[in-house]
Amino acid sequence: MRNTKNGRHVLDISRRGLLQGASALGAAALVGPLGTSYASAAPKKGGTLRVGIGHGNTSDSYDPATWTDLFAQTFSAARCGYLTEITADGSLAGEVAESWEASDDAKVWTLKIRSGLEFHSGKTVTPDDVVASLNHHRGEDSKSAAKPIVEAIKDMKIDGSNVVVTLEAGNADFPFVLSDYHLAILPSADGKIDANTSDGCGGYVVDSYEPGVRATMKRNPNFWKEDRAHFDGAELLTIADSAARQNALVTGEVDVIDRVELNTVHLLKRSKDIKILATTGTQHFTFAMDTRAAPYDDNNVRLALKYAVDREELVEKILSGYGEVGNDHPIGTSNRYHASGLEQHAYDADKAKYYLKQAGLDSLDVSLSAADAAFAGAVDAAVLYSEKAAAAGINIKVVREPNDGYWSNIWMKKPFCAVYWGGRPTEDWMFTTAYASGAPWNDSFWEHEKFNKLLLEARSELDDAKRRVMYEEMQAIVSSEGGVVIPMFASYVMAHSTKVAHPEKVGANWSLDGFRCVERWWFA
Amino acid sequence: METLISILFFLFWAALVIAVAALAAWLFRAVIIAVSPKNLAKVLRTAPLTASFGMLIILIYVVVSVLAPAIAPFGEREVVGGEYLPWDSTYILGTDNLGRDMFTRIIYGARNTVGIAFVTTALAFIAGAIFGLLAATVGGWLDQILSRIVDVLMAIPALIFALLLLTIVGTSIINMILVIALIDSTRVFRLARAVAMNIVVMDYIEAAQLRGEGLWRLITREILPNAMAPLVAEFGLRFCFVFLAISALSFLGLGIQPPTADWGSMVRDNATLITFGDITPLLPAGAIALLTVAVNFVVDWMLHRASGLKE
Amino acid sequence: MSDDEKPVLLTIRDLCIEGYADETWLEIVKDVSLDLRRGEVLGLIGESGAGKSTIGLAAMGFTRDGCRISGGTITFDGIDLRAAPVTERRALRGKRIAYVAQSAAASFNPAHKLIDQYSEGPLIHHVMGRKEAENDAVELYRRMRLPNPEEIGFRYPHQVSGGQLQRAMTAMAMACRPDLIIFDEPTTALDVTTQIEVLAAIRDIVEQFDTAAIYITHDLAVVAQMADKIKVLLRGEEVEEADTRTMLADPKQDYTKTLWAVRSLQRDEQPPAGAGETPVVSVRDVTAAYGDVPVLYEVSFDIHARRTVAVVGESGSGKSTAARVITGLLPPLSGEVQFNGETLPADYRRRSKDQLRQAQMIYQMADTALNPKQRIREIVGRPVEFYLGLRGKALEARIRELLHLIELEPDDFIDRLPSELSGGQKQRIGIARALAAEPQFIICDEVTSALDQLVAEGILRLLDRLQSEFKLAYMFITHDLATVRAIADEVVVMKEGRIIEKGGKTEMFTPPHDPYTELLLSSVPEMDPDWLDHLLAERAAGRAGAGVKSADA
Amino acid sequence: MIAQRIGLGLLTLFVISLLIFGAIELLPGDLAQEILGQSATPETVAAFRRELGLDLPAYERYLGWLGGVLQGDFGNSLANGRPIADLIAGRLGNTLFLALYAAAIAVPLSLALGILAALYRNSLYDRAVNVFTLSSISFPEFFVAYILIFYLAQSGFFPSIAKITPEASLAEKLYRTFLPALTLTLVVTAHMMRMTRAAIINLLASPYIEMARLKGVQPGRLIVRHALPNALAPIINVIALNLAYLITGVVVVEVVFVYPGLGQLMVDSVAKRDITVVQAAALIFACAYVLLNLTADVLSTMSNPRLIHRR
Repeated sequence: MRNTKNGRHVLDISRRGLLQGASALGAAALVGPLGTSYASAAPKKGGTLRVGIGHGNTSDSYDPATWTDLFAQTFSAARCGYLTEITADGSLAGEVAESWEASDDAKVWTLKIRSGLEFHSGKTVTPDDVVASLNHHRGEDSKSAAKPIVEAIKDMKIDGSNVVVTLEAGNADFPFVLSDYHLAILPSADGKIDANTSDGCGGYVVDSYEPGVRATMKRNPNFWKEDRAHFDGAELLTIADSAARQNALVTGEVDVIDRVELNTVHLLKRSKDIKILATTGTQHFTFAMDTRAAPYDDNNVRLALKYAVDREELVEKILSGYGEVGNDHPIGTSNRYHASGLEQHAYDADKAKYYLKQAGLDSLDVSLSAADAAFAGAVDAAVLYSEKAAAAGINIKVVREPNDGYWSNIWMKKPFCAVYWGGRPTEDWMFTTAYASGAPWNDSFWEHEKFNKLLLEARSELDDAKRRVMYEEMQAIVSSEGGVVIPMFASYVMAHSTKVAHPEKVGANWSLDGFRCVERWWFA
Repeated sequence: METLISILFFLFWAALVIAVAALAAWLFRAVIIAVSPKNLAKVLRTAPLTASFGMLIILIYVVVSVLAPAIAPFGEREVVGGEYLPWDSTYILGTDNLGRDMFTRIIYGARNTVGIAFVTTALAFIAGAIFGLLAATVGGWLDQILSRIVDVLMAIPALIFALLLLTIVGTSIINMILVIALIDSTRVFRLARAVAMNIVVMDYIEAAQLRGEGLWRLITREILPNAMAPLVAEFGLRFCFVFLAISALSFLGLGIQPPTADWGSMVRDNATLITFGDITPLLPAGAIALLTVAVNFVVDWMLHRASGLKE
Repeated sequence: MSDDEKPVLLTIRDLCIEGYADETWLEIVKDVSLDLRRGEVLGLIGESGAGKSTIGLAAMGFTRDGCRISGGTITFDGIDLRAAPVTERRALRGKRIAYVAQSAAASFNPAHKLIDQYSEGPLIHHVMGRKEAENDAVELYRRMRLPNPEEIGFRYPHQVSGGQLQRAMTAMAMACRPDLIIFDEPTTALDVTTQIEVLAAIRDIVEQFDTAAIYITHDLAVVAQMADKIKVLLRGEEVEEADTRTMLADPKQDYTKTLWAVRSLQRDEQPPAGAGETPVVSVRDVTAAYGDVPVLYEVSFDIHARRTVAVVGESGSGKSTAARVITGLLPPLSGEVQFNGETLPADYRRRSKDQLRQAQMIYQMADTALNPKQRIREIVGRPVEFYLGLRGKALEARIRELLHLIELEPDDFIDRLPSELSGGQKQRIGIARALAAEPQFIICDEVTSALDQLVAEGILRLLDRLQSEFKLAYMFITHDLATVRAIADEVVVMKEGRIIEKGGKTEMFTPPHDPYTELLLSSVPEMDPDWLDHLLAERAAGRAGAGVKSADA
Repeated sequence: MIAQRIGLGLLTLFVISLLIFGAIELLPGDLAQEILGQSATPETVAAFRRELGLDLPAYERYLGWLGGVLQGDFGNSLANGRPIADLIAGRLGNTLFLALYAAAIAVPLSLALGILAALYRNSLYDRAVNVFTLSSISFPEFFVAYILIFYLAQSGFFPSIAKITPEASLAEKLYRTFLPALTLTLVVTAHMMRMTRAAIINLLASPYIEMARLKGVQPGRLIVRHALPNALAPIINVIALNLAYLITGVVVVEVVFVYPGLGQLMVDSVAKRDITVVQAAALIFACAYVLLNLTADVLSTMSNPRLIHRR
C-alpha cells in the first residue's frame, strides 16, 4: 500500500488517509488494502460480554484527564466517541470527525464533524463539544495526562460544522494524535465539559460504574456505526490478581481477560474452551540509563550493556515467547517506518567486554532498579540480565523496588531502571515523547543534536520516502548511541472463551483490540 | 470404585508417611539420648514422638541451611535450563519459571527464610518482651503509655501498616525485618505484659522489691525466667507467621530482593500454578508448613513440661 | 455412734497406688487395708504426703492424673471398684459415694449458682427432678444451719463466705443421700471460729442420715471430735488403727506418740523490755486503706529486740496489712513506723538499702515466696551479695553457713530448685533468705500455717533458736493460737482493722478476756473427744446471756 | 469503666489519624503523581495539586480534615471527588458481611473442634486436628484461596470470583461469597480452636473440675458445662481478635476473590495517596478493633459471675 500513487501528492493510501481523512470506517475495515475481512464469520448480535481487566483502581473517575489504565481505556472506548480511530490494521479512520484536511505545511487542520451524532443523553454532538473536550486537556490549569499531546494546538476555531485547528508547528501525524484515549468527546455547556459525566457518544451506555470494581453497560440503540456494537451489554470487571483473572475465565465468570500471566500461559492454553490471543504492536520493555551520570555517560558502557543482555532468553522466559526481540530503539515491526535493515544487537559477552575495555574498564558494577510495576516480570528479567551480564564482567545488582510509587520515585530518579512503554502509533510521537531533547519523559536524559534535528524535519515533512529515510536514520542513531536498552517488544496477551469471536485482524496498537473489544467483538 | 481405590491409596500413603516419620522420630530420639550428656538425656527421654519428630525436622532444617552450598546441586541464582522442566534425575524437583533448579532454590530458601524469620522473631521478642515486662513491673504511667502506644499500633491493620512503613523506608531485607519485628513486637508486648502481670503479684517478686533490687535485675532474673514458657510457645507461632507475613507482602509486591530464594516469595511466585493442579508451589508452602508443625510440636512439649501437667 | 453389728460397706485390701514423678512410677500408698461399716466415721490422719487424700479418692474408684492403682482390691457394697467399668463407677460417684473437698471456694464451679450445682448430682443420676432437688436443697441448707436457706442457693460461690460454702458443699454431697462421704480436710482452710460451726454441722448431718464417712485431716483435735475410729498413716503406710478414745489415750506407735506430743511446745514469756529501751519497731497510730477501703484504724504497737509479738486475728482483721505498712509496701494514710526510734520513709522505694536490710520478711506460702527458677544458691546468696557485697568464695562460704544455720546440708541442697524441696525445707530456705540480710527484725507472716504440725514445730524451734542467737525481734502474724502459745512474748489481737487487746502472753491467756479474745481462745479444738459437745452446750447456754456472736454470721 | 474505655478509644482514633496522616505524608510521591502515573509532567502535577489543595502545608490540610471530621464530614475522595461516606458505606457493608459470614462458620466450628480436642486430648483425633490446623495456618492466605479455587471452583461447585451486586438475594450472596468465607475460616479457625482447647485444658486441673468428676459427671458435660463457662473470657478475647482480623486484615482474600471490601479500598487509596479515603478507612478499622476489644471485655466481664454479681 505504501507505493500506491494517488492524487496530487505522491502519497500512499495511509498517507492520504492521514491528510484527507476518509469517513469510510466501514469501508476501511471491510475492504481495507490488507484485505482484512470478517465477512466469513458474520457477527451475531446479543449477549453480555464480561471482560476481566487487570487494571482499575477505586480512585478512578469519569474524568478523561485522569485516565491511565486499561480499565479506563476500555471503558471509555466503549462509552465515548473520539475524533479518529486507529483501525485494526493500523490505519486511521474517522469517528466523530467525518473527515479532515491539512494545510500544506501540516499546520492548519480542518476537521469536519460528523452530523447527526447524538450523545446518550440525546444531545447532538456539536463542534462546540469537540472544542470543549479538547480544551479540557489544554491550558495552564489542566491536570490532564494528555496535556503534552494537545499542547501543540495553538488555536481552535469553529467554522460551521468544522473545527479548524491551528498548530504551533506542522505535524503530519496530527490526526493520529487525536485518537489518543484521553481525547474523548463529551457534551459541553458554556464551552466546558462536565468532567464527571457518564455520558458519551460511543456504542454503549453506562448502567453502573463502581471505580476499581466494575462497570456495566448496555448497547446504545442510536449508535451510528451499523456493523459494530454487537453485544447487548457489557460488563468490565477489575480483577487485579492474575491468578484470579485466569480462574475467572476458566470457571466461566468472564469471557475475556487481558494480561494473561505469561508464567502459566502454556497451562492455560491446554484448555480447549479457551483461546489465547496475542498481538504484537508498539509495547516494549526497556532498561533506561541516565546518560548524564557516570558510567552511563560513556556510550561504550551503554553499548557494553546492550550487548550483555540475552534478548532471546528474555523473550523466551519473561514473555514466554509472546513478543519479539528489540533492537534498542522504540520502533516496532508494526510501525510504518520500522528499520528492518539495522544490524540486530544480540548477546555477545566478548563484544560487551570489548566495549567495556574501550571505556577503559575491566569490570563494571551497576545497580538495576526494577519492580513488577515497571512491567510484569521486570524483576525476573533484571535477574536474567544480571546472570548473563556477569559473563562479560558486568555485575548488575538487581534492586527490587516497591511497586507502590514506582513511577514517581524510581523512574527517572534512579540511574538504571526497568521501564514499560505502551508505545505510540507514530514514530514522531514516540520519539518526541521519550527521546527528544528536553522531553519530559526522556527517561535516559539523552541529548543528540543530529537526532533532534532530524526529528523536527521529519515531523513536517510530507514526502513519505524522505520521512522513511529520516526515521530509519533516527532508529539507527538511537540503537547505537541511545541511552536505553530495549531488549524486547512484548505482545499483548489476552485470552477469551471460545464463545467469543473477533475479527481476524485484531488491533495491535493496544491491548484488547486497541481497547475496542466491546465494540468490535461478538458472541459466536 | 475408582474413588475408593484412590482413597485407599491415599490412606496407604498417609499411613506409610506417618509410620516412617514415627520411626525416624523414634530412632532420632534414641540417638540423641545416647549422645547427650546425662542431664539432657534425662529430659529428652520424656519427649513424646511428636516432639522428637519436631526436633528432627528442625535439626534437618538447620543443617540444610548451614550447609546449603554444599548440598545444593546448583547455584542459588544459577539458570540451569529451560523453564518449568519436569522432575527428573538432574533437576530433582524440576525448574522454576526462569529455569533455575527448584531443589536448589528450596535449599537456599531454607537458609534465607529460616534466618530471616529467626532474626525477625528474635527482635520482636527482645523488644516486645522487654517493654511488656517493664510495663508490668513498673506499672503506673509507664504501663499506661506503653499500653496505649501498643493499642494504637495494633488498631492499624498489620498488613496495611507494614505496606505503609515499607513504602516509606524501602524494601531491603533489613527494613523488612525491622518492620515485621515492630508489628510482631506489639503482640509479644501484650502477651509478655499479661504473663508478667501474673508474676509480679508473687511473693518472691515482693521479696526482691523489698530487698531493693533494681529494675533490670527484677526483670531479667526474677520475672523473665518465669515468663519463658508462654513466651517460648508464642515464639514458635510467631516464628512461623513471619513466613506468612513475607509471603503476604510479596503478594502486595513488597517481597524479598531477588534473586534471593525465600519460601514466602517462592510460594507467591509459583502460586498460580496450583490453580492448574500443578503442585510446584506446594513444595515451599509444604516446607513452611512442615517447619510450623515441627516447631509447634516441640513447643507443645516444652509447654507441657513447664506446666507440669501430667496426663 | 459405732455399731459393730452394722454391715460392712467398704472394704479395702492391700491397696497400692503409684504416682508418676521424675519419669518413674513411685509407690505412694502401700498395702493399706480398711473396713468401713454403714454409719461409721473413720478418721484418716497423717502429714502431707501420707497418702490420705489418695486413699480417700481411691475409695471412690478414682485416681488423680498421674496416679494409678497398682494392687489390692476396693469393694464397695459388693462392687469391685477396680474391675467395674468406667460407666458403673461414674454412676456410683455422687450418688452412693460423695466427696467434700478441702477448699469449697475452689471446688465450687464459679460459673454456676449453688443450687444448680446442688441439683446437678440428683439430675444426672436421675434421683430427683429439678424442682424436687431444689426444694431438697433448701431443706438440707436449713439442716446445715445455713443462714437464709431459701435464698442462699441462688447465689454464686463467690458471694458466700468460706464457712458457709463448706456447709453448702456438705449439703451438696448429701444431695443423693449417699452411703459414704469422703471428707477431705473440710475445715483446714477456715478460721477457728468458723471451723466450729462447720464441724458441728457435718457431725449432725452424718448422724441424721446414718451416712458412713471417711474423714481426712492432719488435725488431731478435729478428728477427735468427728471420728469413731482413727487410722494413722505415714508415707503411704498404715501406722496403726484404733477406736478414737483408745487411740487418743493410748497410742501404741512412736510416730503416733510424737504426733500427739507436738501440741505441747510452749515457751516462757521473755522478761519485758526495760522502760527506757527503744523498741526496734514502733508502729504509731497507723491508719491505712486499700484505695477507698479502710483496713487499719489507728493501730499502734512496739516490738523490742529479742522479743516476739504475735499479731492474732481472723482473715480480714488487718494483721497482714499492718505488716505491709511496716515494710513500706502500703504507705499509711496517717501515722508512722519508727525503726530504732527513727521514722522510716513510708514508701519502701525511698528507704535506704540499710533500712531495707534491717527488716526482713518470711512468707506464708513458701511456694510463691521462692522464685521457682532460681537455685537455692541464688535465692540465699543474693541478699548476701546484694547487702553485704560478698563475692566468690566468701559468698559461697556464707551461703553454706546459712544453710547450716537452718539445718540443711549445704552439699545436698545448694544446687536444688525450690520444686525439689518439701514444704518445710522451702520454709527454711525462706528463713535463710531473711537471715542472709543480717536483719534486726523479721516479720513472719503465717509461716507455719501451711505446714504439718511436726514440720511446723521444727520451724518454730528454729526461729526460736535464731532469735536468741541473733537478738532478733519478730512480728509473728498468725491465726493459730497454739502457735502463739508456742512462740510469743506479747500478743496483739486484731479484729476488723482495730486492735482489740494487747499485752504480755501470760496476761492474755489468763481470764478475764475481751469477749472476742474469749471466742478465739475457746474455738481452738482440743484433743478431748467431748470438747465439741461441751463447747456447743456452753455456747448454747451462753448465747442467751453473754451474747457471743459467731464470727461466721 | 466503659466511659473511660470509650474515651481512650477516641484518643486512640485521634492518634491513629495523626499517625496515618504522617505516614502518608512521608510516603514518597503524592496523589497528583500517583494518579497521573507515568504520564505525570511537572506542570500537570502542579495543576493537580493546586486544584486539590495539596500545595498547602501538611498541618493545614490535617486541621482542615480534622475540622470536617469533627463535624461529621469525612469529605470527598481526593482522587475522584466522590463523597467518602458513599464510597465507604458499600465497602464497609461488604466487609462486614464477609467477616460475619466467615465468623458464623469459624466460631462454632473452632469451638466444637477445640472442645472435642480438649475432651479427647492426646488422642489421634486431637493430634490430627492439631496438625491440620497448624498446616492450614502455615499456608499463606492466597495460597489457601488458590487451592480452594482449584478444588471447588474449577469443578463448578462455587464461583471463583465473589462478584456481588446490591440487588442479589441473600442466598445468592452467601453462595457467591462462600469460597472467600471458607478461606478465612481456614485461616482463623486454627487460632481459635487452639485457644479453646488450651483454655479448657488449663481448667481441667481445677478443683471444681475434679469435684464435678467426683459427682459422676460425664466427660462431655464436664467440658461443656463445667470447664467451658469458666474458659469463656480467654475464648471471647481470641474470638474478638480474630473478628478484628476478619474485618481489618483480609485484603489479600479480597484481591484473590475480587471482592470489593474496605481492605482493597484502603490499599488502593494508599497506593494513590488518597489521604482522605485512607484516613476514613483507617479510622473504621481502628474503630472496629477498639469496639471489638471493648465488647470482648464487656462480654468477658459478663461471663464471670464474680464480676457481675458483686457481693
